[in-house]
Amino acid sequence: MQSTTSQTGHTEAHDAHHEEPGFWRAYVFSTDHKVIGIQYGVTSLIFLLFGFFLMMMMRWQIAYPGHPIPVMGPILEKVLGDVASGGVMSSDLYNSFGAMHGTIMVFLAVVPLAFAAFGNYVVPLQIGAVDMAFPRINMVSYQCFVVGGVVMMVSFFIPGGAAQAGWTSYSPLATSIPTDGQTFWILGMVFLITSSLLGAVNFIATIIQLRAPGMTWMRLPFFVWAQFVTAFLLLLAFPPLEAAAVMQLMDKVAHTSFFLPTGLAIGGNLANVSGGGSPLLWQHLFWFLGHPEVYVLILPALGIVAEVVANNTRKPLWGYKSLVYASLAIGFLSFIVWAHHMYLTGMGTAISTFFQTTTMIISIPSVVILTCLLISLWGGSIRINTPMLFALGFLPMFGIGGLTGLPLGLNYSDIHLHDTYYVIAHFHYVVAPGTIFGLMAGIYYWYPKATGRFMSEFWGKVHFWTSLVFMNLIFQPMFAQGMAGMLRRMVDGGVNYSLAKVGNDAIGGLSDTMIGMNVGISHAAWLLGVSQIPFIINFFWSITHGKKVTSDNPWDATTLEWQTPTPPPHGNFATAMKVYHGPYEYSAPGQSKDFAPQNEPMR
Amino acid sequence: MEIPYVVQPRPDTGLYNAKLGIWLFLASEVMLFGALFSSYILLRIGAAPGAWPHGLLNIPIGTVNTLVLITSSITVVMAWASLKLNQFNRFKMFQGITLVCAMLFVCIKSYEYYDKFTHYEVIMTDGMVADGHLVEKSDTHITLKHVAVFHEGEGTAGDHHGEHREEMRIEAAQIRKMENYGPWHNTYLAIYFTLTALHALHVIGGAAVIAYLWGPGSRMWKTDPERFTNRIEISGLFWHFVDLVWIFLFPVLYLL
Amino acid sequence: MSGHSPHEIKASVRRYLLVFGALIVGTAVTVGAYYIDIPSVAMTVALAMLIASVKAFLVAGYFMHLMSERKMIYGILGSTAFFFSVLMYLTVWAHGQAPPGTVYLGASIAAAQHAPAAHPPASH
Amino acid sequence: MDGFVDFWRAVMGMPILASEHGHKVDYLVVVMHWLMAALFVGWILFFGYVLVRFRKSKNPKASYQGVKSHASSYIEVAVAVVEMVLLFGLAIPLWSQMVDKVPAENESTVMRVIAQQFGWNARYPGKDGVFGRQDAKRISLDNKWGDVPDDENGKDDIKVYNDLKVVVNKPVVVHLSSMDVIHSFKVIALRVCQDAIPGMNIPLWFKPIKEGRYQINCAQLCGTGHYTMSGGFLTVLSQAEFDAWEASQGGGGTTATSFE
Ligand code: HEA
Ligand code: HEA
Ligand code: CUA
Ligand SMILES: [Cu+2]
Repeated sequence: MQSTTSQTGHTEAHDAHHEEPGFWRAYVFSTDHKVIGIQYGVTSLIFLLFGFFLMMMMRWQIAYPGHPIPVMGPILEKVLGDVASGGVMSSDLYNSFGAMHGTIMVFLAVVPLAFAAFGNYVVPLQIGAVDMAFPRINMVSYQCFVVGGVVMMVSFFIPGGAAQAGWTSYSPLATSIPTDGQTFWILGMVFLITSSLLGAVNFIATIIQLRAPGMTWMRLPFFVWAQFVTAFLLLLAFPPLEAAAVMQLMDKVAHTSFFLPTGLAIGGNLANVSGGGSPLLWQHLFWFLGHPEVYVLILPALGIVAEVVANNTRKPLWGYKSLVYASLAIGFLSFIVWAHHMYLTGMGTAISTFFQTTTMIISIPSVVILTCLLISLWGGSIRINTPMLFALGFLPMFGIGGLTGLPLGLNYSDIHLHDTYYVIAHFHYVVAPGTIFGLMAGIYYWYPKATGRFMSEFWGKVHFWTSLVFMNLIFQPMFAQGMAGMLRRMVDGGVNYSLAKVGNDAIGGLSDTMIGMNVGISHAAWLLGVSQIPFIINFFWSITHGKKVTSDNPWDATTLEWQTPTPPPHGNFATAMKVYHGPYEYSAPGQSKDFAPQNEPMR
Repeated sequence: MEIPYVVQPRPDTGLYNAKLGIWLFLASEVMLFGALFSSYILLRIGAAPGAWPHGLLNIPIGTVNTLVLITSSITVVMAWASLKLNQFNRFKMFQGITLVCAMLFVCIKSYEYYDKFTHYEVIMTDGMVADGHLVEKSDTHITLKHVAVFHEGEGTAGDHHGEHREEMRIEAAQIRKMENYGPWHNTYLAIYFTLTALHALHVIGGAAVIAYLWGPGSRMWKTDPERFTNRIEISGLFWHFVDLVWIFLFPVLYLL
Repeated sequence: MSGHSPHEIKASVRRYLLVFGALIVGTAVTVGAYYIDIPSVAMTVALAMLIASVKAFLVAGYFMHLMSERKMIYGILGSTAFFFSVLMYLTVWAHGQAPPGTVYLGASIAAAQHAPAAHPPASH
Repeated sequence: MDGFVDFWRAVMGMPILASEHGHKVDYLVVVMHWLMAALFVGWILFFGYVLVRFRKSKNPKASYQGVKSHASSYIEVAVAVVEMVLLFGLAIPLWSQMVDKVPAENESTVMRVIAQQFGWNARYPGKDGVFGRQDAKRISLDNKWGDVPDDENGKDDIKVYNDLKVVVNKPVVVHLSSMDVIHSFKVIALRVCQDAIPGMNIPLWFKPIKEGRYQINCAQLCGTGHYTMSGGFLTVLSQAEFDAWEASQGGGGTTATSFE
């Protein structure tokens, strides 16, 4: 697997000359970056929906603990057996849905969609390349992703069910739960990590080697920069998690004690392990990936938003260079803040000072990025279309998510907020109305390039406004719940607190208002689900019925992906590209049009 | 339509694609082994005083294996140089030696594994420990050879304490606990097996690629010699990296 | 790795053989040092790591041609080396920097039974 | 400052507070949110204004230059400065005070807490003020603490399950550990949260200032019964009540000598 990767990649260019590839070569085992991009896109959208589905069922349990889930309950019972007996979600099932919601959303939905799908489709086009540097490795990367996904899916149906230890899989819990779900999780992760690593190598090599003549570093569209930094994060942060996964696998199957300390007593009796391991070692290795990972989730979305904003304000991005340098700074810093997830594992002053300081510092480049994007709007001639709506929606949502990271970043305030719904709200604001909106913007924006047709504007706007409203109705109340002390990962939605208050007159139970919010949030979540129906229909319907584009460049954009035939053929460009100027020459003085494509010299 | 810089380096970066690709890949490999290496250090620092075993491995065997791997490294680079000098037959010879070395390395490693899996620590009901290699096992008794016998809690295997016996028979009834020196035995063995197994997988993977390029893959020499030479360079870079990992593993696991 | 004229290659082949010799010697010294039993553990570790680093440098520098490689590669490997040291250093540092009074039970299982410092009892 | 914090605690819906250091936790949370609110409100006003003023129908021709002023850089610097002030002025010194200045144990209520799936074991040193010897290797179903048999110091130790008692206005020092998986000892009203990690024994301390019965929560996913670990309670008693309780536990004496 390893070293073959780098050598086998370049054969296609010869073989695939001219003759039309058959169905399998064209759609399933394709090495064309655009096909692979679309494969990634569709697969990850399905996973996104599935991850959301799990959460919609969990939200029922949170809102109405112990009540059978309508519609889905009997199905779950039939398919999964005892864990859903009577159609009620058991604690184990809740835990495994929770772990799998996190895992699927992060590793099977957003990373493949944001990084692999958009990256594959758009990056080679934007830099004027004919394909990725290693097309066959690209295909293998997608196949590893599918295998990883299948392994994860299969784990739902094995006895005992899927992994139950949270997406963070902390040892010793992960090793001590007596099911094979965790083993599947680890194996699945190894495939997903391999897939991402292959992708990362490919992206970096492509961006460095295959830029068209004249496409200098400071002429790269910001989206390419974002993907470039993201690829480096994946390249260097994922292997430690892979190492950790190998060790956890050893703990699980070879009964080693990498993460199991001496004197461990599971179920009251001394565990039969040699001991001598360190539970915190897992956390360090996990978060060494985990933190860069969150920037992997956000950077591509920022890149998309930047493209859409520049295009729809009809003016250059404000502070292009600051954006680039800020992304590089984020990339660099994201490797040295990870232990802010571990403040309460027992940290002395020196080490926590270090991690708090780096955490505060990393917020500065994010502020710079958001400020640049905001100021870019000033002086624009702002066109409101669906992609732009999602991009504009992204900005304040990311702002809320990012700002609420700050009180978590200071350990003293984290004492109160740690592991409450405040954290849940914080990161969902960045990943759901944040990243997902960014990705939606990208889908609506590049759809005409990929299919030659627009998605419906009307339904797009419906999709946006309903999503915006429900997202906020879901996640805003969670801040309040978190402030009030409601903890995450509670199968009873926190009812225990109020029981404590009622039954035992203890102080510290949650008020009925706080518990009551669960119901409202859940309804909002289901309505959010309903709001996706127009999108899904729009998405498929428009492939054949959408409004046809009248030109190859329907948005009057400057970047190279719009200077190709629509949809771009194998090999991408009709003529070799040459680049004359920066990416965002909109409304430049003295031009005949209000946009100057990068491959046309400016007057 | 042709992907550029597959063979010739791109002028401004001075690299052909695969060369950049393999270095990026190796960077991620550095992080992979680096994480395991960091884990080793952390676990070792965290180990109870005196609990970290020493001298469990056979140093002469390890040294020989180190030499084998170093030899394969020089033959890999000589093979590449031969291609550069247009001497295909010498390439075949050198790369052939590389493959032999790779096989030798894996065989020696397997022997070492086998040795650990037959090495038992037997704790007896009277609180004595017998530590040696299993010769025979039946329902009624076991037989060990090269046995060290010491009191439980006094010393560990490999530190050459205790009384030595050539062979020892232990009745089943006397045995309280019996465990071989597999990864489950202690943290040191856990990290030893994990690191060396991962390394061995890299050796096997690298050897498979080299074997392919030595056998069927070498046909490309006739059609596209430059590209073929690049492939040899790339596979060589990977092979050297595997060697490099071993350069650290050997002292860390065998000697310290 | 620009000019690979036959002449240059022959020169590098000589260099490869020298490096090969040096690697063998390095291995011999490492093993030898183990057998002569240096009294200080720190010295043993330092020596072993020093020799390993020299050997690594030779392999990477000459066999892998890093000595004459492009800046781009240096950049990639430099940052990798940096992030690797960050990972190693910070985790080990964090391990030693737990709040004062923290006890790692594994490391003190033997000691804890006797040492009051492990669980300071209330004094009278 | 207390009044200020109390006011905002109410506004932000933060729970009842019953510990001394909790004021500072809440203070930091409140101040952080002030900063965040200021940034966000400023940001969103600008955002709204720009969207209205520069919409296409109003401003058909975009300006190539855009903003020329560098005000934003000053705002960014200001944000950085405020963050650093909060960091170095509040968070770091407060944290260091918490972890480095553990009060003397003879002036505190001392206990060991060992979390398990799914409850809280606590142990007090009893009359002699000395904990009995424990040996992790001896842990078993009927010897949760791994007590070494016949240890004199251990005879008077008080062991409780899910029902912890401490004294009001007197520091409490907890040596926290776990038997099985990672748990997290969280008492919301006391603003206490610390992970209980098997293989580690971590000290934490707080000073309760209000009597009452508080719920202990487990803040770290620890398996099927994670949520049921809210079944643990920490009761803050007056010294007299505590002494009486201690005496009633068999091991303890009638006076508070064990801790003084
Ligand atoms: C895309 C994902 C993403 C992003 C971008 C971030 C960004 C940040 N995160 Fe978040 N975080 C997560 C995803 C993310 N996080 C996840 C998934 C978890 C939980 C994991 C788990 O436990 O399961 C988490 C948890 C988490 C914790 C641990 C909490 C705990 O468990 O107790 C912390 C603590 O420091 C933290 C901090 C931060 C900080 C400081 C940022 C900063 O980078 C934010 C910087 C951004 C801003 C500061 C806002 C931008 C600026 C403005 C609004 C402009 C203001 C205007 C002007 C100046 C003009 N995050
Ligand atoms: C990228 C990451 C990501 C995303 C996007 C989401 C999205 C959502 N999450 Fe999740 N969440 C996590 C990552 C994510 N989450 C993680 C890591 C955890 C912690 C897990 C743990 O504790 O270990 C968590 C935990 C978590 C919890 C806490 C559970 C608990 O602690 O007990 C809750 C509770 O409400 C929740 C809710 C939601 C909701 C309502 C959404 C919604 O925003 C979902 C929105 C989704 C959509 C809108 C779907 C759109 C899909 C389509 C439109 C499909 C189209 C398809 C085709 C065209 C084919 N999440
Ligand atoms: Cu214990 Cu959660
Ligand atoms: Cu983080």
